[in-house]
Amino acid sequence: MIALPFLGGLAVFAFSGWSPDMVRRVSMGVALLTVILALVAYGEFDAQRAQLADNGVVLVEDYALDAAADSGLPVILRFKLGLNGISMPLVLLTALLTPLAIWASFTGIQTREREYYALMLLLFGTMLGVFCARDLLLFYVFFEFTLIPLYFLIGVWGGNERRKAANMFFIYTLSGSMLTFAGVLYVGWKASQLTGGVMAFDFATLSQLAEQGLLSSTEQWWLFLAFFAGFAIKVPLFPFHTWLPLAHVEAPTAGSVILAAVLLKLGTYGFLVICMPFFPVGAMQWAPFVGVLALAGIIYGALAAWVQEDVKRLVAYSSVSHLGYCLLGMFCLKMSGMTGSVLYMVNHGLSTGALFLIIGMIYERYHTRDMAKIGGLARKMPIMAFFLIFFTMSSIGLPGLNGFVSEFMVLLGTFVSQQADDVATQGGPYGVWYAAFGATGILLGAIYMLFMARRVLFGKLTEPEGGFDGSAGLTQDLTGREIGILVPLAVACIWLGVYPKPVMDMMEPSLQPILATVAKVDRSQFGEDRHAAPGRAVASDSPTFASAMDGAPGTQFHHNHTSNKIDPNHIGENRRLTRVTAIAEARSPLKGEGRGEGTVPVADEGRPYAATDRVVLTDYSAAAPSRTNQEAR
Amino acid sequence: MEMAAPQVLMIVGALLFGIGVIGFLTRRNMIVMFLSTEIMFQGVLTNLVGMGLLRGDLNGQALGIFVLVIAAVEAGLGLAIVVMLYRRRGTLDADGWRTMRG
Amino acid sequence: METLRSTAIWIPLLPLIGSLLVGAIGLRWLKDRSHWLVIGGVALALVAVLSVVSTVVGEAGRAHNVDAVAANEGIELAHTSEHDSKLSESFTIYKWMNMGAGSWLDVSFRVDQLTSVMLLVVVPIGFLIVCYSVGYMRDHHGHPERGYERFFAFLGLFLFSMTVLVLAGNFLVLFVGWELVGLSSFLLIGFYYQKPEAAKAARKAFIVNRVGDFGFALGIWLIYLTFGTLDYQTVFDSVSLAMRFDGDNYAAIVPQLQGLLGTERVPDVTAASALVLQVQDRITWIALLLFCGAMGKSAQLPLHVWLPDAMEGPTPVSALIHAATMVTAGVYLVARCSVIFAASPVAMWFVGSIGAATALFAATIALTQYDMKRILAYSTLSQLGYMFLALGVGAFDSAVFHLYTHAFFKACLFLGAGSVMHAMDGVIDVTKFGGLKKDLPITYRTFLISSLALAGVPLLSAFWSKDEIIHAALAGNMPLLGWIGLLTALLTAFYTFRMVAMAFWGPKMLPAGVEHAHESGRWMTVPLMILAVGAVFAGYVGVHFKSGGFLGFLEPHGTFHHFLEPVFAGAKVVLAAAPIAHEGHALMYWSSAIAFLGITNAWYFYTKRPTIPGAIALASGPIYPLFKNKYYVDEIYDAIFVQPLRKLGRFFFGSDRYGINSLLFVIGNLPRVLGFGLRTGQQGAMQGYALGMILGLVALLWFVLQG
Amino acid sequence: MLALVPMIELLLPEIVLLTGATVILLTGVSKTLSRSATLLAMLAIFGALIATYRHNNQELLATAAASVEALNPGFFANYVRMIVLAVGLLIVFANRHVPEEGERAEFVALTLYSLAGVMLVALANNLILLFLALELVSVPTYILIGLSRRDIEAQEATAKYFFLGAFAAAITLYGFSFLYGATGHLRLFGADSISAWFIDGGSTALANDGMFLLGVLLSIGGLAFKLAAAPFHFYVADVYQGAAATVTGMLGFVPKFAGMVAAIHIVGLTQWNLSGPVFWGLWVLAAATMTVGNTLAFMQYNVKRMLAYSSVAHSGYMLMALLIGPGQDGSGSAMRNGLAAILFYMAVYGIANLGAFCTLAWFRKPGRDDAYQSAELLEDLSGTGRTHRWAALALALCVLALMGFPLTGGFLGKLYIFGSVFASIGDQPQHATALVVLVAIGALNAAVGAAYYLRIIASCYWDAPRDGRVAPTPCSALQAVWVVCGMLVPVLFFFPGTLARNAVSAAHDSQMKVAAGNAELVARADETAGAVDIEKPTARSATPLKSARASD
Repeated sequence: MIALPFLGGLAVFAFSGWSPDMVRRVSMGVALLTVILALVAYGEFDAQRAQLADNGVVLVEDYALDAAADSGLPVILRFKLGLNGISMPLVLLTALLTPLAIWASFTGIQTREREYYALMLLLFGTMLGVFCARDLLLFYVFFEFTLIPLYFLIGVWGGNERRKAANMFFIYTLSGSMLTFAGVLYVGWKASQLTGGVMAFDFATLSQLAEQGLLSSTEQWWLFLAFFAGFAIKVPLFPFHTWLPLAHVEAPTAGSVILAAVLLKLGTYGFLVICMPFFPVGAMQWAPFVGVLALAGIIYGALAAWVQEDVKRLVAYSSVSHLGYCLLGMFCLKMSGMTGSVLYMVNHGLSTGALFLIIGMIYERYHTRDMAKIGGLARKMPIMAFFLIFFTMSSIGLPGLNGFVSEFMVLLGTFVSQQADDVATQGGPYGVWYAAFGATGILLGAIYMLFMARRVLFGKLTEPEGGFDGSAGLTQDLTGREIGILVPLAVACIWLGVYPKPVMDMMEPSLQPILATVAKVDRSQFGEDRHAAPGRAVASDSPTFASAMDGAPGTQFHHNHTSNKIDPNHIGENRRLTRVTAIAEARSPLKGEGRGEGTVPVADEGRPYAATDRVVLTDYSAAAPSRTNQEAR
Repeated sequence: MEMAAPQVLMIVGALLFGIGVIGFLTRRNMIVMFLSTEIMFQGVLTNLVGMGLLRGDLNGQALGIFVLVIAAVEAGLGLAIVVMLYRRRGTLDADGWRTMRG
Repeated sequence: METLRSTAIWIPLLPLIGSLLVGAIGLRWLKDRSHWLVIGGVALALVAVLSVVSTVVGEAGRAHNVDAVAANEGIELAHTSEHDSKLSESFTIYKWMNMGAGSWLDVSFRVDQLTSVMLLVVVPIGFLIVCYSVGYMRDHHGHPERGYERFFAFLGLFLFSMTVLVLAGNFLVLFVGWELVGLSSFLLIGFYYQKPEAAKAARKAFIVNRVGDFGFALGIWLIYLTFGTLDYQTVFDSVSLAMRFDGDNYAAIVPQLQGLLGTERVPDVTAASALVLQVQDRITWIALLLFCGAMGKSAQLPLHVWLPDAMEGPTPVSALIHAATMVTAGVYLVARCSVIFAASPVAMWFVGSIGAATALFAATIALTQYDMKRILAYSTLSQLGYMFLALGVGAFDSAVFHLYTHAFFKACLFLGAGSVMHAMDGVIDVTKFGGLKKDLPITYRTFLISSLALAGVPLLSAFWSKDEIIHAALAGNMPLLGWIGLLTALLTAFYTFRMVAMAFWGPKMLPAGVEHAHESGRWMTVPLMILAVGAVFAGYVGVHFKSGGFLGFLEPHGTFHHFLEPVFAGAKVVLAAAPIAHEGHALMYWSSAIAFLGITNAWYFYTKRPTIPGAIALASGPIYPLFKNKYYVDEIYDAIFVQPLRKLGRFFFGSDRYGINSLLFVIGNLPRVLGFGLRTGQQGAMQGYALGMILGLVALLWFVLQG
Repeated sequence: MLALVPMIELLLPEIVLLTGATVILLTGVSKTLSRSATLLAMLAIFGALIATYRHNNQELLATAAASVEALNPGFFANYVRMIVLAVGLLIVFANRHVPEEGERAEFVALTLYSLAGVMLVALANNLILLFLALELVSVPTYILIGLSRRDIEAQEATAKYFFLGAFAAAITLYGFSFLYGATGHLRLFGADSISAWFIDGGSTALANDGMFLLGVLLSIGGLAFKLAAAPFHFYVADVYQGAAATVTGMLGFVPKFAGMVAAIHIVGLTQWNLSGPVFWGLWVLAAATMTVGNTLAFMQYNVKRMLAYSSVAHSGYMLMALLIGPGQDGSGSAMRNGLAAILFYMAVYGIANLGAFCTLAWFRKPGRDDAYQSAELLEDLSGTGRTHRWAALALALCVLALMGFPLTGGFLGKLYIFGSVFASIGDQPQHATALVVLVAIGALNAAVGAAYYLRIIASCYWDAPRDGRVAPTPCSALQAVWVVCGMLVPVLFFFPGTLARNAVSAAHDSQMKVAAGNAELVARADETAGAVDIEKPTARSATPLKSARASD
């Protein structure tokens, strides 16, 4: 499946005799064939899923490069490919979008077709490779290699500032991923302890590494940082996003589509399948920081999008905003948020990809994307208007379309992040305020997207001089081919919006272990360093929603302390409601022996509670809500 | 006097080597520069002889003889190059040869 | 209940199917026949609604509660009857969102009395308005307007969304419907997208609604955070349990909570008390946040700005969405969550105050407007304000009653205005025409009837509902709200008849370019007449005959209220308020007098002495311009929110360009700077090179041998 | 005299090569005969390869090596030989078009001498032989530069290279003299050798012997010239620019390889038991070399100069691994082997570098003095992606390999180097932070490197072609070379096994040699004193110096 596009690309590049038409047809054919293979893989995956215990990974292939395994080299690159519930949807997304992007290029690309399609196919194969890799090094190899085709796509077929854009894109991303590379090797070296000397990058080995706690929390901190450098730039997370608008604006339509739809997901995917399971402690140490950056990105991207005149740049900034949700959901440590996050990757790919396609279609007709120059197009292009509105709505999270489901789940997950549940016994790192700020993004999203739709579609008809350019065989409104490109995306949007259950079912078994791994992290460890020594109650230093409400009359309770011992989980956790600290003699619930004695609150102020004896907290973790709201005196 | 011979030779060698270096750095005439490298080689040679004395075997002097040979080779080659350069420019000023830089 | 379930599912689906078909094939094939599919869909949905409602009515007496019965057993409650007389059917259609650990958020519907009432408002009026549109969306020669099929597709979509909203069985689906009606509203307001005002208004409507939805969403999440579910019944029952939780009954309530929320959430007394604390903590927040959504959708102060602008849409849209149905969704929400609101005095106070303020505020603006549709829009705001006032004082049933009567007369008024507009070739400014009484007889009569109803003339529908509200307010602990209601009633009567007088009475006057004023065709007049009948008689479901009542034989609080009783029983328990006694009918006489006062004044000012209003306006100093310019709210918003945010956006974009990118430029050029420095060493002179080598070597030696 | 036959046996590849070279030199007297120079060179190289192949027989080696002390045969030498011969074959082909008609024989012969020099460097187990071999590498290259082009730049390059080369050779030799002086041995490894002295000493006084350290440092300093490590890199750009592109391709590989192998020998003398200052000295050397090379290359618009500075940077990467050495593993399984990384890297680098320069040479343009010269400036390459897409593709692939990009052998090279550095952290916990920082510097440098390498690719593919700016050189041999290089680059990514295995066994071999010497010593120590308790020959903790430094 991965090799096919490579070979196809090479063939397209090699046969110089082919006419552009032939090239188009062949590359489309190769792409479709790959899609079929992807579907076959999906079928197989679906069939095997039930029987698999290993995180739902279906192994397809595993061989070490040139049997170098026994050579005694320090590092061995293995081709270990497989699919799990997280990568499968993304593989399908890639398989859906790339052929469409290729198809969409038929009229837009009129020069150097052979190279163009060769590169597209190359990119296709590489992206599939990233999602299929079950070996960190292999993942890295593909991750890195995606740069090359896109670099050329932007640089050769891009707009006026394409050189700057492509260079910035490439160097920026590479700089980050070089540090990631160092991190990869470090992890591999650590893993060599498990494998008897040879550096190992196999995901399975690495998760073993995490399970056995072989990475200290300092190491994880640094490793997360190293991977963060690569992934955050790719995502792009807030202060590292500046390459994205530029790259989007300058890239050809298909390039933008692929970039937005798939390549950005490499970063989020990396966070999810690498950072979180392998450096859970690091991830949790960084999670608040990542969350703040994500929020900043959400708001920053949205506001910056609002003032754009160039439609494409507007959508590019919207990506910055949207990807913030992805990360927020991922690190909120709730199944809902994480499912939403993965779904968000797919959904963002669909809707933003489609928006870029539509913008490309407009651009082909008018050769401008300046909203000052085009307007009121709904009159002349009703079908286009329909699709634009449709995908705009999908993008701003209208219920019934895909965006809503993921956005809602992400924000819900973030909102309830702190709540303990059966998996995350101590709750996640985020909370109501994160969600509240995140939710402003929904509002701002509506503002700027509708702003765009209004200016492009509604109002007085404005066209550049000379009307539309039909020289490439285009009609005023969308052609059948263009409709054919958009319809599958629209169908996917509706399907995921209305009935995403199959996808969610697919994800859950794969997300569960990640969640469990991260949830096991005892975050009080590193809170402790920063804030307080055990034995001292720590007041929450970040105002939380609920703590504000705690001040409401009638809700303050006295506690009878039976001991000074304080649950270590609460110490210094400034992200949680920590006004409670006095559950007596409770040991860490993580050890599964959470059986402590506490007292039921005795009432005051005429709100009589059952005058109680001591009640034994049999299941400490399930009693977590109670911890959050009681007040220690 | 006898006891000090190796050390004396080593010091002389170091001095020669230093003189060669300084000469190489300061003189602009290519032939003189070239001679300076030869002086450096001689310094090494002297040093080797001194070391040989110190160690009481002939290894040092054996290496020294090879140094002489190499120095001769370099001399031949060097002179040829100097001649070539002189033909081209008509000068042997080393500063004249700095068209490529940066 | 399988039939109920399958019928209920079809209610939203039928309009949707019609809408999708029209959207798909309308432009090419159906063209001016497009309406038939939607009419058909809505008609079938209407049949389904009737069937559902008849089931609900029929089963109303039977004790039946699927969700709560088990949990309720053995619990000693003050009002055990609350579940007995209730027909409340929730059913899950499919699982939607995975919340982890096997719990899902579902797509579920719920049918009960409140739903029935809402369906009875939405679908029949929707049907009438779809029919009306067939006439309205054509010119005088019967040719459809541009976008005819689009219009019907959108209408169908709206009805789908609205029915989803009212049928929702949990907060998530409610939110879905909530957003979808926002979308339909957006599309329909922006129907004349070539008009920049329309496009702008559409966007404004959507965004202002989103502001409300922002709070709404937070409220929903807070509910989930607190209860771990979004299902209506579970949440409401938990709230009422929590509010009843005290030292005596914890032993009984804990198992009940466990039954509702599961033993994972409520393992024991400690957890139960924690939950209770949480509920008490958060209930105000939940209520206020939910009310944010209601304020947005129902255009309450300060989120009302979108509704007047929304009049840029076609008139049937204004009638359907911005008068009869969608804007009442906020009222529906509060009524639906009556338990939650009732549990929080702060929230109740807030709702009532906002309602009263909006009622008065909008009425004052309506006094000064000249655009018929805008007057009606402000009137709608004002009437919605009444409804919230009612909710705020705990008269939930009265609010729903007013919602119901309002739908008829206000739809009729809008459609009448539309009919005028149609006749005037799109002119709607009442200063441009007048004395249309003769030319548009049917329109005039129906308009007059519903105006009378709006003004609160006795025996017409709004009289009953409005009076109940004012009564409840005066009787409750916030009598000021009642007085505001009375004042607003006066203003209402005045501005309504100001409009009637200017448009229909007085000398005949036509706008330039219109030669004859034609009465509209049957497609339009028949719905008008039906709605006018509704405007007169709709109120009678809410009263009953009783000797000694108003005018000797009528007594408020009739069948309607009894029908709804189960829905609000929980709230009543939580409120623990004494039932409002409907004794003494002085208020009714007073309010009748006020209505007549307003009407006669308007008649006098605008037909007998047209100079008076101008004089008053002049004399009032800054007040009149303040009213006329809608208190400058739009301008204030623009200055406070929009411009600063846009500036911030520009600043961000600028900082991207100049800040972050400059930083990157600096970082990116570090190698260049370094290279530039190093390059000075590369002067091409070999002796320089040798010097460098020697210095480097010496440094190395020194470093190693010393270090 | 008994040693003579084994000596011949052991030196057979070199003898074949040198004989070939001499024969070719002789053919130079006749124009007709000199036409066959390339063919003869090919024969000589193949002969040498076959001879090398024979040497993979361990028994043969063992018997022969026992009687010849000056040589150090084994897999290490064989690996170097094979790589040198393979790349040498390409070099000979690449240079086919360079010399004028009458000088081809000399040119080819000198190339072969130089190659033989590298092989001898690997073989040398004696300071004399090492020094002679190094000179055998460099002296022909001086001439080759001068022969390759007729214009003034080539002459300037010759002059600079020669003078500075002689200067550096003197420094190296001075270092050798101290090594000898400090230890009394000329032999590098084995019994009665410098390394034996080092281990035997084992005490602070000896290990901290200033003269010995001086010797090591001066030797490395002189070799740094060959490696073009900062601050001995100054000449690089000028010389590379002045020489013909294909000769530059050779200069980037042959002397550097020789220098690296010699440096491995010299540093190997210390058993990679680097005391603090030496460690830091090399650390600084590596970091500075990377940074200087990359930043200077970043400034260039002349592709040859850019690649010249980039070769400096590559030396820096290799120095990183040199710092690590063969790693330490008592079992001798030679995991995490820095030497193997260097050897692998060197091969990939040599091929990619040669490929890049060959494509530059292939795009020739009218020169000043010559009829033609190779493409030099970035703008010369503009649009070649369209006009000559295969050559541009080969160039792009080679450049990507130099960049260390995935799907090229260069990636694996970097991977092995960085990987070995990480792997050695376990061995040198006291240097953990320093090593991680070094890798981070390397990573950042790689990013800087990407920036300028991209310029080459960009001008090939993005810019519009300029008519008549460059034209292909009508030399099929040259074309064949870049085709082979372009193909090898990805092939080495997908099938690195053979090369990597050989690199590992070569490194392993050199380590074995050290270990063997140690074993002898241990035996001797047991016999004589019995007091020195060294369980593992290379156990570092046994060295007090080290622990003393660590405790600082």
